[in-house]
Amino acid sequence: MSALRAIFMREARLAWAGGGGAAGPTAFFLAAITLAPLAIGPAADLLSAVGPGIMGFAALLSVLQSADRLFGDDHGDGTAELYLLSGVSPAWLVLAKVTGQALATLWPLPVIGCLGAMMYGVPVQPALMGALALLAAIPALSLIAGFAGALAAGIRRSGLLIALIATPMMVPVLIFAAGAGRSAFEGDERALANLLLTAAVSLGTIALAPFGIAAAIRSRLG
Amino acid sequence: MTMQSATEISPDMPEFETETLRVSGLSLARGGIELVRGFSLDLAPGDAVLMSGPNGTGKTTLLRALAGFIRPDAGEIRFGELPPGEVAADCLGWLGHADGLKPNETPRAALRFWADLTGQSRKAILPLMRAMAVESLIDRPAARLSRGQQRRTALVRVALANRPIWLLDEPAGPLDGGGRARLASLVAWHRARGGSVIAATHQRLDWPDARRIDLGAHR
Amino acid sequence: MNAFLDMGGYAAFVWPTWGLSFAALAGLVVHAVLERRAAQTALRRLEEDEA
Amino acid sequence: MLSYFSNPQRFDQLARTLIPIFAVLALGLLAVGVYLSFFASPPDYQQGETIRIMYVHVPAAYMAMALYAALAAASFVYFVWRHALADAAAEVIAPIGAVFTVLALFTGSLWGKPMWGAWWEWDARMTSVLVLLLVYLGYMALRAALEDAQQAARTGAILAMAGIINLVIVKFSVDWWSSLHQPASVIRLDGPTIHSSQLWPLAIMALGYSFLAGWLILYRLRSQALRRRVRTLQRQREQAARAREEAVS
Repeated sequence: MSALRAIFMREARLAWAGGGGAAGPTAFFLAAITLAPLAIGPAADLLSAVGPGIMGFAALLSVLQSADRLFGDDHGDGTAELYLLSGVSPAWLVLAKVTGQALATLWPLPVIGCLGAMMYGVPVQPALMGALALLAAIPALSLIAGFAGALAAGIRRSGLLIALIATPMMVPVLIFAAGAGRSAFEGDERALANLLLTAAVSLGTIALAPFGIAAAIRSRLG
Repeated sequence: MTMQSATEISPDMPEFETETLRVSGLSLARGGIELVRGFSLDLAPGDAVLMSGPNGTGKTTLLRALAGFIRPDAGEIRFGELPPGEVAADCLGWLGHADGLKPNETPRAALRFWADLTGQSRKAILPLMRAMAVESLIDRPAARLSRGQQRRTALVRVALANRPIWLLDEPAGPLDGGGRARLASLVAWHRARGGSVIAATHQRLDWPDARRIDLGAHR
Repeated sequence: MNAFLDMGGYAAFVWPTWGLSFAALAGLVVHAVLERRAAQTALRRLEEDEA
Repeated sequence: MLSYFSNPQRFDQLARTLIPIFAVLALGLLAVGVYLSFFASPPDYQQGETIRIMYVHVPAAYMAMALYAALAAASFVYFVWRHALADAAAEVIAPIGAVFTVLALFTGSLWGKPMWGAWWEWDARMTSVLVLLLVYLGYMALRAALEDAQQAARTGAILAMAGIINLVIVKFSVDWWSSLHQPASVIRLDGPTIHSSQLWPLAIMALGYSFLAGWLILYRLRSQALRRRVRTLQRQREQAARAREEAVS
């Protein structure tokens, strides 16, 4: 157990300090929130209608933006080999690593998601529901990004490839997470259902993705 | 550079129980090209093997097969009676081409992490760093270490993991004369404790009574 | 005959769909044949160099 | 059965016999299908003549999904039993499946315009086919980006298997997403409302597409075996040249 804690602490520390920590995803999320209205137009009712959706969509992209650093660096600098030879079960090792990195870099997303929604004219209650859904979506988002990152580790300019691989897998969590905020805004009774489905997808991803990521790392070292 | 006697390096690490590596009839191909055919080797505790041969003859591939990263096309690898898959973690010390150091992490933090991860005590870190003469760099981020200093830190990590069988891929690559001497004494200390080592190398490393294998002849 | 061609006023949709479909199928077949021929010539050229 | 196909000669013989059979069956079925689609089936009481678009759209969509299932199955066989033929099949199937997916999207759009009035309708089925196209492209892009053949095979297999799990969840989530405002689609395609005279052309065309896909797969598998031999010969030549150059230096 202490080995997993060692990995979790190391990855969180490295992600927090090096590579800009939370700055990368935060900056990307803010940029997306700023640009969307310039493209969509200032009409208040339109913006508030698309607000929750934009939050979910922008959060997804900011997780994708930092995906190649998750496992790409480890592949290159020899850490992945050493992790596989450390005797810790690869699936648990990967879960500890992704959890550490996600906490260190993605914690601002729900906060910005809530504030951003309010900036788009979404009332407080739906904005909070949207933020809660984002929080529930983070495990799925980061593990899927990790899976795509592990598959494409070490490939030059793998950003585009990771986005292409991860996009289909992000469809369910995006539908449910953005749906929670949108349903809350439109007042129909599906908001809670969407939130629970988001959490369900995240739990399923936590159960499955680590094995996929471990297999991907092993195959890329073969 | 006086050759440090093996006993000078004295982190209190117990002897290894005997762990023999048996490789029989190994053949490896990469992309349709056969690199190694019918390769056999027995590595008893205390042994050292130096693999040489022009690059591209499969030295690295062979080491990666022994570590369990690559499945051989034929032949068997046994640590005692177990295949690399199950047992590699408990008895393999691995040094690949890359040193496994994070640029913004200091040797102190890195080596403490590796000690915790492999369940070893942190007390052995300083004596081993002294053995490789890099103890003064313990708080300098790895990005600001030279290639040779990074390699020495990686060798400290290998020793720290306290595993009986070392697989070293070009261990002396970026090392200078002093570094090679310290590597030799580290290996001698390891072998004195009942450990064994296989190294792939271009350079002439004069480790006492090490078996030399030219992989070029094995095709 | 032209009643048939007119397709009940939907000629502009039915014929392009079928045209597209058979173009795609034919395209797949032609590509497969060309691909095979290219592989054969490459192999033959290599074996000639070998000899 | 698996080890039966593991040696290439036996597979090559089988492929050589099956290829002409599949070709004849595909052409025959497609010819019968065209005849049934245009001359032997009535216009639909609601859609009129546009029902004839369905006879090529549904088989294309069906092939797109069936080929991905085959791709995932081949990847599973490769991943578990390391069966070189399964990996070759997966690599060969992917582009064929992608073409059928694009075809399904275009024919779906050409069908949607007269029926729903829009070139693209974000309904559950069409959206799922669009996501399937992305899955195909992701698989092909990953394999293309990895030079080492063995890594490309194993990594591709992992992605393909993850893809099949994902597509099941995508199907559910897209249905959930589209069921909010979308009234149940006017035409129940696979429901009982299809008149038996319309079922025949659909079934025959689908069968014709399947045998054509089978032909394509077997045919391309044989040329891929040639391509892999070419690559091996080239590598061996390079290695021999390197060894000679070393001997000299």
